[in-house]
Amino acid sequence: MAFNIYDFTTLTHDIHVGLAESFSPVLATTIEWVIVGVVYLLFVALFGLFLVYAERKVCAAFQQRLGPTRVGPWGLLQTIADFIKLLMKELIMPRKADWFLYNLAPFIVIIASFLAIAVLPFAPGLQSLDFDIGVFYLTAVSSVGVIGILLAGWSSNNKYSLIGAMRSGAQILSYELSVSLSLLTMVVFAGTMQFSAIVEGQRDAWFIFSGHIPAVIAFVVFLIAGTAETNRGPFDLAEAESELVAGFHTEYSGIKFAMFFLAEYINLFIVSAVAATVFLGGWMPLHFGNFESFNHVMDFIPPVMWFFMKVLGVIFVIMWFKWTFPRLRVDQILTLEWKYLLPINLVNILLMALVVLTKFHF
Amino acid sequence: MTNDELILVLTEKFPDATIAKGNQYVEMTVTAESLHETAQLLKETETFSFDYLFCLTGVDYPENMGIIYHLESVKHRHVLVLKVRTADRVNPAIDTLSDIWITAKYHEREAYDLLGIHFNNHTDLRRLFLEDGWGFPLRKDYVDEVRIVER
Amino acid sequence: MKSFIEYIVSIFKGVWTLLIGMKVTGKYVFTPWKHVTHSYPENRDTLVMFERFRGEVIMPHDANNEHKCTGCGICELNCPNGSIEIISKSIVTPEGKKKRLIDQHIYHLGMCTLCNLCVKACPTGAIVMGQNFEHAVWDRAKLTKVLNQPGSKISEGVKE
Amino acid sequence: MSEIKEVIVKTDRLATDKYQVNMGPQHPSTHGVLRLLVTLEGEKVLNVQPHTGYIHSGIEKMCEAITYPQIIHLTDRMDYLSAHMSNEAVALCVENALQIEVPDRVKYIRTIMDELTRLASHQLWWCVYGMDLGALTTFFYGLRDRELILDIFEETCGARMTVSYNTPGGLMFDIHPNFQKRVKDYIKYFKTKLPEYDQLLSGNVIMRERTEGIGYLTLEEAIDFGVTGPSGRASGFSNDVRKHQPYSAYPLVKFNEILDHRCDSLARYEVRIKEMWESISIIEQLIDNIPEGDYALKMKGVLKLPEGEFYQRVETARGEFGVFIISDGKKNPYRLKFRSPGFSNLFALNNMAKGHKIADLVAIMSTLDLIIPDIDR
Repeated sequence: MAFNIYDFTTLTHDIHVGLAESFSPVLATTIEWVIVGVVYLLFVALFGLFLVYAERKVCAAFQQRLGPTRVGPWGLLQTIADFIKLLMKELIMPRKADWFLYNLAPFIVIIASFLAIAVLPFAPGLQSLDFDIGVFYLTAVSSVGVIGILLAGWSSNNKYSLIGAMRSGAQILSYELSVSLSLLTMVVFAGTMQFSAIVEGQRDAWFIFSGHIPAVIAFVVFLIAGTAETNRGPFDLAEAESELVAGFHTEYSGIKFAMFFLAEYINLFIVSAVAATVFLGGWMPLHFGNFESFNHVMDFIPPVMWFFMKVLGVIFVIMWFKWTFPRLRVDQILTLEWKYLLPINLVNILLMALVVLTKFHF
Repeated sequence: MTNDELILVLTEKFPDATIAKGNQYVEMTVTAESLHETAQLLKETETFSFDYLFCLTGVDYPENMGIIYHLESVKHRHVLVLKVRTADRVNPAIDTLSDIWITAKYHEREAYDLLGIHFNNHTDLRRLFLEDGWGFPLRKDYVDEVRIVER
Repeated sequence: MKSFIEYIVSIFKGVWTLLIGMKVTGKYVFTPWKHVTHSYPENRDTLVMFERFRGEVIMPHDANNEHKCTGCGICELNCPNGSIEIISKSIVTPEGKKKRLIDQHIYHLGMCTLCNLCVKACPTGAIVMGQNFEHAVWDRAKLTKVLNQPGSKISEGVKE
Repeated sequence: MSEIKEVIVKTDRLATDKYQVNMGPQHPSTHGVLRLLVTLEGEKVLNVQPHTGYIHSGIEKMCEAITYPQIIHLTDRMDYLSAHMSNEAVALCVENALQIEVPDRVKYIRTIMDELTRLASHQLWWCVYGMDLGALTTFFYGLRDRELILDIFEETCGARMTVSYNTPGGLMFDIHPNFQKRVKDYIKYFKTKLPEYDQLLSGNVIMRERTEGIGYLTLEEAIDFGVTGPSGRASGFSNDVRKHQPYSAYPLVKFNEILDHRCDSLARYEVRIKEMWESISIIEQLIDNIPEGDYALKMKGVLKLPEGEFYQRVETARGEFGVFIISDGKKNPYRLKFRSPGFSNLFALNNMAKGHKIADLVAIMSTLDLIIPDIDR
């Protein structure tokens, strides 16, 4: 197995064994939790910052601009400078805002994002929670974030925020359905809800290839619904800049605004990572049936690299949506979900079930 | 309809009005009392059908205020300048034409704002640009020692 | 059935128009070196304004510190904003004649709308439009300039 | 106890209420300092009441104190995107009053400049419209093309937006020697870019869904409100001053007045896109045929208009612009009135936006192409 040199299982196992030998079980588990927490926190913060930078550069390229160039080489430190600026900004709260809920909202949003990351397999062995109901868990926790958005909009005591939050509620509740159904299609195909097993099942061919037509349809639907779930691109009516100033986070400033901002990019990462894991083979390298030499070369690229290449690819496509399309109206967004995506999805599940039953797949 | 034809028809229809051939357009001066009736006829009579009011100007003349309406007929493509003078200069008042041309509603608000001409029966006569109690800047006797610097 | 076909067709048509839009933006994203923006303070050395560009009013002086302004005040009359003030002085020429000469040509850049009327009206071509556009200063008083340099005098041969 | 009962009775049906939102004066989509007092029921717009005057600068009052050549530079500051047309309106009005005929060269150059201004204005409108719909990239494509026109202006007129290129009796300068070549290059370039506008936005299914049947303004309403320019022509209101009361070189060129009878936002959008093609065609007809001659007539130092009233209409990018001068024979006007297109167009907004969603309000307002200094003056 070519993967072995890149397998993280031994590393994580050694840490676990080392800790268990040195400390009491309770302490060892606590330390493990802390380590995992810190690693995830660092990863999310850094990757979030990188995504903000990437978004600005990609958007600049779409618009024939240069993007940030001044801070650091090629403007690489721009987002860090921005983040420091946000940290130092004064926290302003509207006088008649609901103090408790107003302060709680950003935490709910960002915690929901963190919860979802836990089940994503980055590489063999690099996954903190390997549930056998992984997909189910992910769809469950990723919809918690909308509570934060609703609270933020309601508690700011601002009409724009309220409209934004209500739009967001309607939108995320509807699109949750499409995300779940398109994932369900793939669960039908994979026969499991465990993420590691889903990735393992794509060793020979990614699901988007082996599942052919229904898988491609599910992928497209997932991309659209996922974009809507992250309140991005043509579906950003929750913060619709030209209509609602900044939507649900109009009244937030400083670090609380930064939390919403970061959560948006983490959600973008989660959607892309799920798309990469379920449809594009996760950390599995690209293999073509009989091209042994090609497959061998592909094996030498580490699985983590594969995973992130796929994720960044999907992120790029989602950014492409955002920087090309006009925004939909609130009734159109619901029309798209209930009249187009949902029927397509239901038919698609049937199709996938037929494909699985007749074994008409690669 | 050419200007000359228009003058003929207008003289026939409105014997009381003063009709003259201006520099470019036919100019018709009416009294303040007959303004609303004349305007109604100008819009609704088939031969005129002046349905497009494109400019409404209030003017501060030495003795009274003048209001000048520029009318065009989309159908016949002729233009008429309708002029009227108020009786008083300090407290000018005139009938509104906003029930005939909706756009007059806003142009009249502007004239009220800048010249202080009161339009009778106007449904929504509020200031348009300036604050309440500002004064009427387009009047010739308007003084503002802070903002206007004389050279 | 017909409406169902229309429904399917509308999906594909819609997706197709979206793809066309993505093609246009995609064309630009993969050629990022063809950007159209400039990095402004960095390109200062190579930045050349058009010769008619109206940045500010200046009064050119030649090598002998001489200008062409007679102090007639036509520019002051033509200025719509009162941004030019001419302060003239009376001197007695060697021949014993009294003569009015310019003392200070004061120019308030902060009030100027760069309409070119003064330059156009100037009978001797003493003032022209300069190309400098970086007028930001910390103190508003610095926007009031005296155009004729200290110690300068009117060049010979300018008709009065 | 009784209080609780009351609450229960009240919440028996889900209580709904109207509420008011102030859009502006500081709002991303009002393009300046327009304030709209919007009454909403949920997302539905019940009433829109524009409040103007945040940028009222008293230009008409100022004009009463300055001379005619000086007035021209003030008109730049009103509708800054159609600066050249407004300049031309005053210049033409003064020329008419003095009964002088400018050389053909001046007429040709003025017409070309008019059309370039119209192109630039419609480009800016297009990109801002995209942005109001949420397609942020259009903004940069529109500005990219507009910058090149502004370069042409800068080379010939000396300024990019506030051109002040006209004077009574002619032009401020002759055209720059590069002018014709630059314009021809530009037209060639822009002909490749304009189809991209269509691909990116016009054909887009989201954009069509957002505009079709939205913001309906009937022909009668358009005439009654005096909605002119592309916004009025999209309701079938034939109001192109260039056709009906031609000025400058417009009698000499062939062009179509773009009319559309669909009356909705999409019609207003497409009228403007088609007008860009017409502008290109007008420029192409004129650019090679600029006659030789003087660029300005020799005028007196102090211009005094004869006593009387003079009106001049021109077609700016937003609609019919009028200058009404009442002269008492002095060097400055007794009363000067600007009939600005945006002023009349703005107040039709309530009729168009009523009953639509709040997102449509923004889109409808954007199709009117409002410039706030033009409204407030």
